[in-house]
Amino acid sequence: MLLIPCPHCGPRAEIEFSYGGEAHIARPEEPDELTDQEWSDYVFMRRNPKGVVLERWVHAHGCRRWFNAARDTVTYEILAIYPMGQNPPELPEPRYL
Amino acid sequence: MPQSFRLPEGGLIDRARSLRFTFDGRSFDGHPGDTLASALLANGVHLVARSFKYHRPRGIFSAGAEEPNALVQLGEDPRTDPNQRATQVELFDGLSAKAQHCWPSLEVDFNQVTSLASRLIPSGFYYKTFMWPSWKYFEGPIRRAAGLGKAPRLPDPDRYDKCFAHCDVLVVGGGPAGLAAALAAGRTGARVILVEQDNRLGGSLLSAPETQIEGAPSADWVREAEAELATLPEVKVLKRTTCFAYYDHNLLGLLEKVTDHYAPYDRPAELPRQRMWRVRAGHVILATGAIERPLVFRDNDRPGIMLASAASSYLNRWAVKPGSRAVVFTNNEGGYRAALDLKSRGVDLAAVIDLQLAAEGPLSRRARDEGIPIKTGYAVTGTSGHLRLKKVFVAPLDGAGKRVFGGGEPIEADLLVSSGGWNPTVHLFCQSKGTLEWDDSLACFRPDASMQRNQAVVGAANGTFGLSSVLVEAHAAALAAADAAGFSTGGEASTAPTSVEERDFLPMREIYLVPSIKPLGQGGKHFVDQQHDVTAADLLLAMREGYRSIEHVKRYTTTGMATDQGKTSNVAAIGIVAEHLGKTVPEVGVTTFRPPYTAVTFGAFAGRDVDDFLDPERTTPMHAWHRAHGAAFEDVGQWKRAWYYPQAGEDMAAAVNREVKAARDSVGILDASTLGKIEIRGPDAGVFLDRIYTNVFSTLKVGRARYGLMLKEDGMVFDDGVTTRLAEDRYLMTTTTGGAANVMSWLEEWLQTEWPDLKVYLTSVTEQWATMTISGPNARALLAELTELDLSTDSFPHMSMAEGEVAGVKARIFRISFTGELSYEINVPSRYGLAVWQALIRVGQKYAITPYGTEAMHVLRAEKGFIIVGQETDGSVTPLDLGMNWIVSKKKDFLGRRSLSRPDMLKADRKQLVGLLTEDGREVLPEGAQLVESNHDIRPPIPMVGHVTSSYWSPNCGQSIALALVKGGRDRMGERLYAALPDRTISCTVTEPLFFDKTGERLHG
Amino acid sequence: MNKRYSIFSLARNAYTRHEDWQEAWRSPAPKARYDAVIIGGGGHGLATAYYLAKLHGMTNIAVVERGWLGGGNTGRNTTIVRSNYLWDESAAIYEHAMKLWEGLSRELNYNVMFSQRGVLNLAHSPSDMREVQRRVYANRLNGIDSEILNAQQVKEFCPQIDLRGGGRYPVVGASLQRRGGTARHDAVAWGYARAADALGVDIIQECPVHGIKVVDGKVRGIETARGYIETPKVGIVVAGHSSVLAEMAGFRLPVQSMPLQALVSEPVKPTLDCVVMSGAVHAYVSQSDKGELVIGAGVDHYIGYGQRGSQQVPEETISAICELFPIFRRMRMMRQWGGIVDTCPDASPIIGKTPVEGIYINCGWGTGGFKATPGSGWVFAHTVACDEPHPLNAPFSLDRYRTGYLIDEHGAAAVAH
Amino acid sequence: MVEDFLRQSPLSHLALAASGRSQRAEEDGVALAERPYRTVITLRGQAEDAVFVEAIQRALGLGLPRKVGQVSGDPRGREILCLGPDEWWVTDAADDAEPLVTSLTEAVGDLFAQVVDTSDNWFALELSGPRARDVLAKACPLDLHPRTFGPARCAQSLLAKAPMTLQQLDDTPAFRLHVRRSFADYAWRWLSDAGREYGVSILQS
Repeated sequence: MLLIPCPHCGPRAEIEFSYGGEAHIARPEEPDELTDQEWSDYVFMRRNPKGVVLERWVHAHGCRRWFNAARDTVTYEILAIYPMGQNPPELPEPRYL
Repeated sequence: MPQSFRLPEGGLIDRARSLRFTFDGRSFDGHPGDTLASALLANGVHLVARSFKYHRPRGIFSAGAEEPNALVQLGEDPRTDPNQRATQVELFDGLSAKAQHCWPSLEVDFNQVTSLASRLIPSGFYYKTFMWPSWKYFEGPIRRAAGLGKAPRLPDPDRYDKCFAHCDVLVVGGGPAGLAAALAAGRTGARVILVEQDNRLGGSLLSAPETQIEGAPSADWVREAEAELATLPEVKVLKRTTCFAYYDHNLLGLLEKVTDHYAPYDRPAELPRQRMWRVRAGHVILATGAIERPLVFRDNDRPGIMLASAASSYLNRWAVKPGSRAVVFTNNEGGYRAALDLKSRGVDLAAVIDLQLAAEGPLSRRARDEGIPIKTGYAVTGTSGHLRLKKVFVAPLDGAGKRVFGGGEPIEADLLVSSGGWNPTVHLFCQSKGTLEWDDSLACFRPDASMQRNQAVVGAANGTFGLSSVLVEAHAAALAAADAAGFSTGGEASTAPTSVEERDFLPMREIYLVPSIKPLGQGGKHFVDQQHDVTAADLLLAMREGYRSIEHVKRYTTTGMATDQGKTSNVAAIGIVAEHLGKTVPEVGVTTFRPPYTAVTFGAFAGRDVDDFLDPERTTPMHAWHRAHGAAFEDVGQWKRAWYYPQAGEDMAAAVNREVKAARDSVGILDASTLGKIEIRGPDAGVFLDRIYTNVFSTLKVGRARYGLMLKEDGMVFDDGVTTRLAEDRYLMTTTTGGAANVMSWLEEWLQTEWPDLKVYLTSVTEQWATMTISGPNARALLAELTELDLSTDSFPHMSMAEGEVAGVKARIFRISFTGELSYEINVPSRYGLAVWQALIRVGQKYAITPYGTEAMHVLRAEKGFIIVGQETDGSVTPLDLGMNWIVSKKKDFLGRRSLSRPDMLKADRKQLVGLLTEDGREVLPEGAQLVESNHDIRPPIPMVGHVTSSYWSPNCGQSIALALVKGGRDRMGERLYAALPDRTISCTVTEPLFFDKTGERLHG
Repeated sequence: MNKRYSIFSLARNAYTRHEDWQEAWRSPAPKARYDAVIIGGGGHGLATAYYLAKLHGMTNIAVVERGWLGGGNTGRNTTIVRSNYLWDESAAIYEHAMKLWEGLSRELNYNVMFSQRGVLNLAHSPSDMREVQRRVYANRLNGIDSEILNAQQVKEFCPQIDLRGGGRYPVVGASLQRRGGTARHDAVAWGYARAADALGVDIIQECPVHGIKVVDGKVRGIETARGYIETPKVGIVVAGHSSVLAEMAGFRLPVQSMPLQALVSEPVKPTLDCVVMSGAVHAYVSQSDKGELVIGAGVDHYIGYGQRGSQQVPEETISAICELFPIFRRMRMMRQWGGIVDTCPDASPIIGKTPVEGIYINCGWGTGGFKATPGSGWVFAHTVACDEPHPLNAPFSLDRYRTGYLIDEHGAAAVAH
Repeated sequence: MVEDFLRQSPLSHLALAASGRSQRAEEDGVALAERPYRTVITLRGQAEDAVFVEAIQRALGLGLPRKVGQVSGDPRGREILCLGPDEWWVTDAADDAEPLVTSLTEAVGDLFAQVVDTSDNWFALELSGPRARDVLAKACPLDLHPRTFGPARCAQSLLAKAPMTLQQLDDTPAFRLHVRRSFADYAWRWLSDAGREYGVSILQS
């Protein structure tokens, strides 16, 4: 069970959180302008990296706020958390890979 | 029977008290402090088990968690436990154990014939045969031959507990390293948890009474350390507790045996049997010690053969002589410690057989000085004795360690102990993804790089074997951990406990496979994994057949896959594989270490989360009334909803028919409290709802309500409900019962992540309100008796809301309908729910008010063709499929809209919602029935054109009705379809999905 | 040349003390060029290679495997085989696999211990039962054996079960597929490897792929730890790492790699003779021939390539098992582990062509890939050999996410994806 | 005004009778009590908006805590719990929430804020005694050690499988646990069972 640093509540057990998938996927402003392929890319296609992933979490059983995290998908180390709507900060090298 | 192998003095046992126990029906005595294994040995019992495959007689091999052989069935149903290691079972009065996996008895086991046929059943034999005519003819007997103990047949009456814990420093292992670490960290004031699997602290010191720490016997130091730890308020010591798993982010799993060691009549009823701890540790210090490695020689498995360190433990800790005449077989100095222990405790020591060409360490010198016969450059080449070791054969070894000379000289002995060096107990470290390095000088794998933050491995677990170095290392690691956690010694110098003892088992001569006079596999067996009967010959066979990766070797031969998970066998297997492939041991590598370290009771994993705590049962404010009135309940998510209210003599169908009729004929009342409710406020609330729902809400007038449908971005229906505008900037949304939490998350997600610019706040008020729906032609008359509100259609029209008092309680009343009847949904604060409900029932008597459950609600809405999300939809249904184009706005964007114009969404043959009427109106289609176009008997696959989503007997229509999703259904009106059931076909006609009051006039009463 | 396995060969070799057994497969060095390369030496990849050689005459082909054969999800799963899927498309491909399973041991001359002991899918509520009925009726029309059991029949079929479900999850009925069961997972990989090798397929272990060379939208070869291999066709069958390989080739997938967990108990004498699955409580259990209870647990709901177990997922699953089988509460967990499963938005696999010419992908099986192994290899071999999907896998194209032709099988597995 | 006898606690079906604090609970056990009918108002608003903060503080006579987990006020009277960066609970010993709802609603006026009466959405019970932390540790993953938690602190988390808002009232220690009303029966029985090994006494509400 991960220990996830909620930006508002501090480090909390993973069971208090829900996962929100890949971060920084903006909803298209004008869906009608998109081809079917472009729309399906938005809805379905994901990076799914082996390594550092930028992803979203919500502290569902806590303050219910969403935030972004940079996490190593192999070691599960959480390298950074940062607010929604912001770009990821400079990340430390994953220490344990 | 006297404990004839109990030494007259010594040992950490309470001789003043005797405990009576039985093994395989025979009665014995032992003492508090004994394990089942030590007590059996004290009574001269060595034969305790049969092996997995060949049913070879097996004895007690070790004195701890690494035991591969001495597994017993403990206790009687329902409290019976298979595969218990006798070496870890604490003796209690009345303990009863049985040998397992043998028939008719342990001494005479007919299954041992498999041993005679062993050449026919080498590793992997089952992959090569039993294919013809079919595996099914062979599987049964093979299954019955496998397994070890027996599972209980009766439900477990015991209770288990689970808890979380947090600490600055978790120390795993209560041996010298762990004690030194816990003391050092504990003295700083840090929160420390010390975990020890044994019932005593001390670890290896318990078996080495002459060891000195701080200039005194180590036993004194252990006692004082324990006493001091007890005085430190932030230190918790958990004995009888195994740290079985090291999970992510320094979460460790512990299993505490709370009452397993009590005599049954002494077990406190309020205590759980076992407790699982989930410890989140700031820092982890692994002081898990080391496990001795046996030597692999021919016929190394007989009862009477054990690890050298185990022999020392039985002698010193339990004052038990594990034999009368012993041979020590070693490749290092450590074996001599056992030799000296055996001799000093009065065991006739026949010889030390040492693989080393010369033995020149302090212990071997002492042994030589004491006159113990020593044969260096010798090997044990075989053993004899059926149910107990009788003879050991020894012979000189060539320089390369590959061959022995001569036929083997027999030595009479009933005890043979072997030492092949030590393996640091790196299981937890490896579970945490730490990597290992092979240390050539120690001939063992030791921790290399850690993959977890704030982790240290100390003492023997780290390959540090000398007691003095262990104490220094553990002390330093603990101080560093405490310091990093913000606790320091406050300037006061903290010093490590001192000892003069240094490591005693080096150098060694590593020969993983001790040769014998005959070629491998011919006469006798070199067991590597004793429990699974995997021999060195099996390993070589696997490699010969191309299974060369150590993982393939493991899986093909099953070495290391028994209940001991290879604690004493894995490194030997790797060594033999390496030797055979001409690789180094690290090149071969290790197999993955997985949790748990030792097996963990399922019940402890489940803890309190069983029976009605498995999942919470959520109940409404009127629940007690429903129960008192005989309701049957339906689970909707975690909610208990009243399903129907059978009266005396009624079955479900009769009750539902009565309820359905009542709601159309006069008035019915439904508890709808479980519907999700969300208060929405903000200047952008309308805009927000426009984006969420397929239809428009920003234009809704204050006080009015509208039905809405929401989609996921893939265009599929996700939830529905009625939303009311309470004020210019306030809405109240209702959701389905099952979807409430998901919808709330969904809305918050969009607000916070995608549209933070929208000024909207959400608050869930699902349980603030008790909701009761009264429905039927007399609903208005009934309500009028309990409220002052003007209920006329002009001032309170359909799809509107009013606030006022009902039965003296402030209420929100919604005139909305899910039945097609004139309906009011009355919401009052939950604390008054029952009171208002009862008032409605009381006053409603004159209208024969009838409470109806969810089943009647389903019938009523189906008569009107209203959908239920999750029943008419299954995640693959769009609003267009449901024929709800009228609710899909063309003027604005909303979530999921773009998906509706993808090519497959527009196809004419998509499944569409229709009604079905059976040809014989009395026949009710089964829900889930698949529809076909022809009733001719043809062979499968038969193309299906749709399925029935809802189907009921409709007392109001006087016939059965059904809703279905049918390919191109809207173009099939009037067409004949067939529900194809296993035993018959039912023919039916496609209709509009609307069966009752088609003009909708009843809605307006 | 492999000698056939049989009771006679076993006896003959016993006589010669098993000194004369031949290698199950060779360990060749990679050639400079192959007609096709399958990346991934798990069950699906090896099956693909076998059927390419056997049915399509492509014998100048290789399977390249990063580690050891069967070391991915093939070696970590709970081995349930069944074909009672809801949708026609799924039912067809799984049923095709089932038919292959039924003759597989003899086809491969390797006993994969396919044991048709019956799979129960439990229903705990009227709505569960409605879904069971829908699926069973569809199965039967598709020619798949499938039955509806009421609670009493469940108890008769599986006497160990507690119909009360601890009170919270009563068993109200079930679907039963008698032809369903389990198979020995390692043997599947080894059996296919041995049979493919006998047909001339090069199986190259410890050969990670570092790159895929694509020129003008067409594949040319792969870069491996053991050198460049030229090939006009690449089949990617690397469950868990599909996105990683796709990225090498320059396209994306709608796949998320999630940790799926499983565990086994200590072995005991036979105590459970069928496979029991419950979607509502997220658990499935069977007893292996060795005597262990093999229990499938849930997924951790985030991307994870860690291949390890967590604490809370087994807790949930074991609680559920204890609920359905209170007699197992004293059993003990001996080992837990994690695999990496590709999950797709519609819980159905992707088997077909990719945006890169000559690259084919077989992925996204979620928690249910093992049971499909023979069928998956069979249709994928057809796809690679013919450069077009077989009708059985045509619906499972990557393109369906564009068109909306999703095959939503979320209800099909005991585990929510 | 509605008659008090018309209202019901979600635990009324258990017919809880006070057992009094037993000797055992005093020494090493725990005590449980239900606390129905407290006022709980959910307040949403912008902490960075000085007008909003000022309006709330004036209406309540209490400082608005700004850090999630902080509590201001008197746990036995009126207090404010900071549950999120833009979310608070105003709780009060009064069992009629209406006056407070009205004054808060007036205070926020047209500001971008929300005031919702959630008194009946939640149900409070109190757990106290020397082993209260041990009982909570069985259900809740929070670290409640005095070094990391204490009076005037609150946190949202889980009580076994029920969402919970927890606050510490004093150093007894005593805790108030808020669960959704429908989880009341589950929470009560769960805690009673978990406390069994230490002894549980029931206090009058």
